[in-house]
Amino acid sequence: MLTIKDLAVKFPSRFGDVSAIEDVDMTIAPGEIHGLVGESGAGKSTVGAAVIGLLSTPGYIAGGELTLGDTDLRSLSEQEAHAIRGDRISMIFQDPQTSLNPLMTIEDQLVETIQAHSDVSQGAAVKRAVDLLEEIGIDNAATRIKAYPHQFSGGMRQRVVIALAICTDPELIIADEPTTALDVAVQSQVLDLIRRLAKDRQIAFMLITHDIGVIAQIADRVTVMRKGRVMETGDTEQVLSRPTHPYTRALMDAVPPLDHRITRFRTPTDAETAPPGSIPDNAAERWLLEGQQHELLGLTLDGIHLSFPGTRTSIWRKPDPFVALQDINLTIRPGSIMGLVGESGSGKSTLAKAITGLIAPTSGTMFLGDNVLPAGRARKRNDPSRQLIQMVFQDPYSSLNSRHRIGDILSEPLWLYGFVNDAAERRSLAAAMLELVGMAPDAIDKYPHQFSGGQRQRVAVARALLARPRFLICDEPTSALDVSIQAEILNLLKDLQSVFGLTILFISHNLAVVRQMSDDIAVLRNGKIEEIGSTEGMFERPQADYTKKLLALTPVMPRTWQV
Amino acid sequence: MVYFILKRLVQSVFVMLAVAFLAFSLFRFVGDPITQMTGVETSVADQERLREELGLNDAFLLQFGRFTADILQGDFGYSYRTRQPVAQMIADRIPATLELGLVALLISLIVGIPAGVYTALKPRGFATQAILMTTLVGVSIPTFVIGIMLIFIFGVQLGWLPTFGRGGTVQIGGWESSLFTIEGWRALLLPALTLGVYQLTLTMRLVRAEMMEVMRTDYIRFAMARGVPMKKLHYKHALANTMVPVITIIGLQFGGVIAFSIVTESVFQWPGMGLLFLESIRFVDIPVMGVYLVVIAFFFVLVNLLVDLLYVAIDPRLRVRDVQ
Amino acid sequence: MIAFLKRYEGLWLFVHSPAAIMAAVVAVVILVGAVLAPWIALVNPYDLSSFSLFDGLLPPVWEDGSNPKFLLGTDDQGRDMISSILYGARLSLVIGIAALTIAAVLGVGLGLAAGYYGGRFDAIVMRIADVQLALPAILTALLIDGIARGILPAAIQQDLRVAVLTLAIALSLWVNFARTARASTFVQMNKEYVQAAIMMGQRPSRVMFVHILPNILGPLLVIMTVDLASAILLEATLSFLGIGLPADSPSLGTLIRIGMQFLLSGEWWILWIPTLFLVALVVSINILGDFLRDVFNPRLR
Amino acid sequence: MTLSNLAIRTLLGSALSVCAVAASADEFRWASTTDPQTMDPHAVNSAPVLSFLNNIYEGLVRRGQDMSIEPSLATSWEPLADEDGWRFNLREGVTFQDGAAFTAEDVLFSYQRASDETADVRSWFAPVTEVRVVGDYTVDFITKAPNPLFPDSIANFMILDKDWAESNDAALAARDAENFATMNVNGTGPFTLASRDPGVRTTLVPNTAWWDDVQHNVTEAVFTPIGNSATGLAALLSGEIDFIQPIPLQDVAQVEGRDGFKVLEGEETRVIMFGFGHEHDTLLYSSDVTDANPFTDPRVRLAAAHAIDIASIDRVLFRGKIEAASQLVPADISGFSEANQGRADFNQERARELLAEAGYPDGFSFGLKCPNDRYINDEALCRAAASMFAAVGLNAELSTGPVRDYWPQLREDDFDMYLLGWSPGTFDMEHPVRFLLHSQDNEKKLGSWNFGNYSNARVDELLPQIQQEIDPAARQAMLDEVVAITQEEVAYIPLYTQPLIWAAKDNVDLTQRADNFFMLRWVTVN
Repeated sequence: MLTIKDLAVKFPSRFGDVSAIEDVDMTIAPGEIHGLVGESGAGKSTVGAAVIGLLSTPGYIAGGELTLGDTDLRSLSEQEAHAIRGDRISMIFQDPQTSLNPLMTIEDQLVETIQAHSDVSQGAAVKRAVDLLEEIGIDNAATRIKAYPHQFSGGMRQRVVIALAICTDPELIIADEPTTALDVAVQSQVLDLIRRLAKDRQIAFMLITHDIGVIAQIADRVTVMRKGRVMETGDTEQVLSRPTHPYTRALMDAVPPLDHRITRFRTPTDAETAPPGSIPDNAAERWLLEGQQHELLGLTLDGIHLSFPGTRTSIWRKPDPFVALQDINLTIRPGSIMGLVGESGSGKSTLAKAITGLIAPTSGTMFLGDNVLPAGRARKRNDPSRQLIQMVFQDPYSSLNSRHRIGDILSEPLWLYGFVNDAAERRSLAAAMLELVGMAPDAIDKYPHQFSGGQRQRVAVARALLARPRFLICDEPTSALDVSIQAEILNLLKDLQSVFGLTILFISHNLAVVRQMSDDIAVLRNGKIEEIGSTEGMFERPQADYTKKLLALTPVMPRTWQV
Repeated sequence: MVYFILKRLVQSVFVMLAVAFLAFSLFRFVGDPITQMTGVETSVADQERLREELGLNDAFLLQFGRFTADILQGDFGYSYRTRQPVAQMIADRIPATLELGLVALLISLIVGIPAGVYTALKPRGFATQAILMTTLVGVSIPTFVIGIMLIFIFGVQLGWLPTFGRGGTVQIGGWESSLFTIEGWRALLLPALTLGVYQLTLTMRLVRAEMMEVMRTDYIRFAMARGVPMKKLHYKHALANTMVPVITIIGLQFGGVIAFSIVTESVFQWPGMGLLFLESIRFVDIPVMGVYLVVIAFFFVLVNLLVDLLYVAIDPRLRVRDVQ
Repeated sequence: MIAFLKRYEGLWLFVHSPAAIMAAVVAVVILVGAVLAPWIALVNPYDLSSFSLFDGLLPPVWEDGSNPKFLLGTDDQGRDMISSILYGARLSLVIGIAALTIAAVLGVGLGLAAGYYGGRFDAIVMRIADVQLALPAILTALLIDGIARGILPAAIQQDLRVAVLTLAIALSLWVNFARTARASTFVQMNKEYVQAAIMMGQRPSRVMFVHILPNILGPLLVIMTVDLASAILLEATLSFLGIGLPADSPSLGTLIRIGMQFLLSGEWWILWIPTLFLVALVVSINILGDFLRDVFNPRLR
Repeated sequence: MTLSNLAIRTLLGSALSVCAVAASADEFRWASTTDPQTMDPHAVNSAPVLSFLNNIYEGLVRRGQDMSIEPSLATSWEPLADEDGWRFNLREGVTFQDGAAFTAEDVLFSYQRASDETADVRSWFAPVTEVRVVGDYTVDFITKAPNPLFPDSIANFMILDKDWAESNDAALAARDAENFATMNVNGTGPFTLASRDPGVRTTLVPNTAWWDDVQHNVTEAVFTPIGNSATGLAALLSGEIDFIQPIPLQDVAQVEGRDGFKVLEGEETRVIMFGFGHEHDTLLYSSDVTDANPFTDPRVRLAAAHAIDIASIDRVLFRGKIEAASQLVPADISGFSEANQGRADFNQERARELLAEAGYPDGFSFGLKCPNDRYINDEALCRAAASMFAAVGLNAELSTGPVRDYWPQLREDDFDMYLLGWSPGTFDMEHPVRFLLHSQDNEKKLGSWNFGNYSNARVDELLPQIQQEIDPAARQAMLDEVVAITQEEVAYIPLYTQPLIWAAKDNVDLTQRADNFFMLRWVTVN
């Protein structure tokens, strides 16, 4: 039905045309869910955009064929292409928060879309819209349809987005990362909906995602892309369980499994990084080991309660406070890795901020080792914990000051904590540290934007290490990274932990990653700890219902497919 | 929402008080009104007596207290120059300035918004470049030069439009309006254009920038992917979403429009508050100057309160509480 | 080469933008002329003995009755137009740049601190900004001017005209900087590098000026150029209203005010040549501002 | 919201009145720079007010087209025989605009009102001790001493109706707050007020009951103040106004060059001059001479006079429209000293010599103060003069400012040299002698505008004699002596008489009087 042949898309730039995708072949049959998988920069979204004719300027299709049924999509005029959009091809975007016009009611948006493509009366269009909403699982659709997007929760909103995409009965829907912004429970519902629609309405889906688990769960066929080219195409089971292309194989290796623990990931790129200890006589390693005059330090949270004042909306009533954390009791054993999992909004990052002193708990006490950890502003700038506790952040693009050179970023903890007073010495130590985290020492004079996300995250780790920390908080350190890079960083963290004996709080929404990394695990939900225990124990015998549900809903590859 | 508005009101009162204090400082420092109030032949002793009568010899804080107390009682005092009640003098001039400012704003919106949309949708077109360049030159010429040029082209050389004043006005319940006669509109056109040029450019550029930003958002791309008709897409979806930042800036600028009308009014002899203010400066008519400042601040505060209300009207996120 | 240009994207864009190049050339020529005025100008318009009323009202060389000594003619005082313009541009730029510097230092400092500390301090700064906004530029300038006249002894008022005018313009411009700096700081405060710095226990001043400031310079730089243009225009407008600089130390704005008297009298050059210069200067600065905006906000391209 | 509301109201036509829009055939529209700030003839002593109100109110005497005093509400007047003072015989049958009859009571009332503390014009009556009503149509003004010029000095003393003023609570001039007379009039003059919108437009219509022969043909006259001179000229050239006073000198050629317009040129009675800080011991603004005031030496003052190239000033700044002045009044003012018409010539050599003689061969620097919004081209004049002074070594530090700052500076003695323009209110030489040449004397209110406090015992001695001398020849001799002394001592450097330039449409005939007063009663529109 949809046939793509030899598709090439180019982006003119001032340095000549840059090829975004080349030689892409793909077919999608009615009712088929076709997964399009690959890491960032693979060009998978470009394929989707080219099909629907919404390439971002100044990109253009440089060659190949695009046919939908009998229609040659490339030969359409601007108007014809626009008429086809919505009518025969539609699209679902990643983030339901931003996909809907905030100023228009759901009804207006649905009716306008329906009327754009079929000549029906207002009443008929409204009726069709209500029916559709009911069909995709929105209760009380007749009244809810009058609401504005912000009145819906994330999952409901994505349903509305899907309703908008299918309200004109398109033949093909391009779903670009439709569940990436959603929590697992919602993700599972949306995936079910997509599967149902494909089956019942015979809509063809192009499901673009980076998540192998999602592909494994619902795609009929899959196409693997890398750097603008197709690596491999085939039935999902065949591609995932018996990959023929080495890249696909490496990609599968890098996916952390949920159901068992592996010691190290095999990374698709040939290990450009040697594990610490393998670099003979590294100055940074020696310096770090020298600094280990302290015992291993654990962290204890005792009855932590944290609430934010609500937004005041009335003169008479005090606003209800927003409770972010409730009665958190947690002990992180010295030298262990504690995994902290939870969905978005569960309070994971708030807890990390409380430990680092960025915000103060409303009540409760924190201990670092045996010492009380002052909360919030009570923590002086020169408090020893400032140095002992370090953090690796989620987004390596924002955690490094883009206006400072790598050398300056790395030297900062060295002079701030008074470790090294000589600038030249600081510089050589920073260079050695770069080497230790697997980067070339000449990176020291470059700026962060000259590096990839994975490399930046290495720099971030290096900066944390240069403070000689005893306690490291890793807040979703790999969620912004591709799986292969994720594997590298996870490997690095594991290695460093084992060499330097750090205590780590590892925060993630990804259960599989946590399983690979942590010794113990705590499950957080709505600011409360649902369950706490050893990692293996929890994954094998979850106690809390919530944990069980989470484990059940996380899309995974069937065990039998695993290589 | 009520709380939100009340909070803004309290802030507004603070702003007004601060402006009143500044206005009053002006009272003290701007010059000696007595020499302007009296003729050449008035003796020094007579001048001194008058100064004493007007309380100009009293302590600074005493004078400020008197000024604030009087204003709070609605007594804005009397002009040193004409001896008329200041409140009435200013009130008489408010319609002229407001109509000028509003029409200038209207021109800037009527021209600026479509121009902004056009230049945003066709960022590379020749017309876009021409519009951007023309408006850039437009805002680079001092207002008074533009005003005088317009007068000489359309008033003197072509003789199409009047060169000064308000033309025909109509009294409507104490509001003297020039919006209901053709003469009035003819007289209004040039000054409003002069005053509106800067606003027009600002509005256009703002709409253009916001529009280009909005055109990249997911919801516009999604609407595009659903095949929503282009006109609807541009005007109903995109333009509506650019309006929140646009009205904020326009609200903030309105005070500036009213104040900049000083220049325009002086060039076109437009009998508004600005002209009165300039005359007052010339004659050191301190009460008029002070009250003018307070009135300007009042307009600023009022317009910004209106802007807040407009937000609520435009954006359902502020109006409709989450039902879940 | 390509790598080099990629690194210096701004430079590449510049080389490929004829408007920006033209604007830069005009701005630089005027700037150099202004800086070198004392050495290249025929007469010093501040030195009353260097020109004579006898040479007054001479037209530019291409008109009848001109004197080749005065290329663009003379004004009603017998001052060479070119010299007046060079000195005038010098003064306009000095006032504009000085006002801008004061406004930027004040505004960015307050805006950064308001964004950094938030809470009550932020509220106070914003209320002050509201008051400032409620008194638009012209009124602020009139107010400062009036106050300065009142409190400064008459003897030094003349010498301080430039300073008073600069201060007045600066005060009407700082809010722009403060609001932008504050909004940008708020955005940066949520960035993890700032949180890292705070967490590590760095001094607030270092976080603000070493970490945050370099990251918000882009929009501030754009405001700076645009406001330099406004400052020059504001100075001209204030001169028109009679509260600018005295005629014996003319800025471009004062020259235009003087020239307005000759709008109809036939001596067109006294008005239009300085006006042309002012417009050229302001347009150039504005084009450069537009260009910078494009560089810092590539999405608008 | 508001607009649609307004529109509805308009449609309903409630409370709707349309102001005059288009000009009718005989409507005469004129503009000047300043609006008269009040309609009260005694509240403010300023030229715009007095000029405007002379169309509405009348005095006992009035000035003719040539400035001469002629009968108005008084038909004749003569000095009193047995005491110092004047008797005025009033015109009978004159009515105020509201129909009330004009009698001697109104004169007495107006005197009391104008000489009250609340009145700004009370200085006119400083010599008067009493006013007596002798009969219904006879009034005596008693003066402290013989006062030959008294009738000339009260041409602007306007008479209002006693009953009207008292019944409207306007018995005193409005000083702090407005009163009925601020916005309303009731005079005997040729025109009466039809409407007034202060600062915007003021409309006059003829007083049909006026006692004198009507020479004008104006049916309605609309006055608009236009502050910006370019706008004013544009309004004239675009035909929106019929007449404007004044127009800038440099635009004369433009107006003359256009069909249908004419320029009226004349000379005002105002003489522009430089004054010195005579009584200062040291210069205030000098960078080189700090221990003395060279201007106390008449040779230095004369050097300054010789430095002025009045011909160039005339040619470039005033386009040949000024008359050089030799003394503090122009030639057509009574008391002008014909014997002393010479003025220091432009002679830089002589100036340098004089400076060298005085001990300043290299000159010195000093401060020159000038207003920039008071006289025609005042600032440009000062810059030109400073340049001329500099050429002989007198380095003037020029400082200019608006007049609102200027007078206070002069009153505070804050100058080395300053610019002043003086128009004799009484159109007699005695006026500047009293205000500018007599030593400062606060008690007697003499020398009150003699900022530099020029002081000469002989001049001080002559002033009261001049004031009381009835014999014209003897009086002139004394005035000649004063002029000779002050020229000899260079008390001031008189520069020129300020030109008076009005512009009008060709079809308008009007009279330009030397006091810059514009009288509607002499206007005919053809």
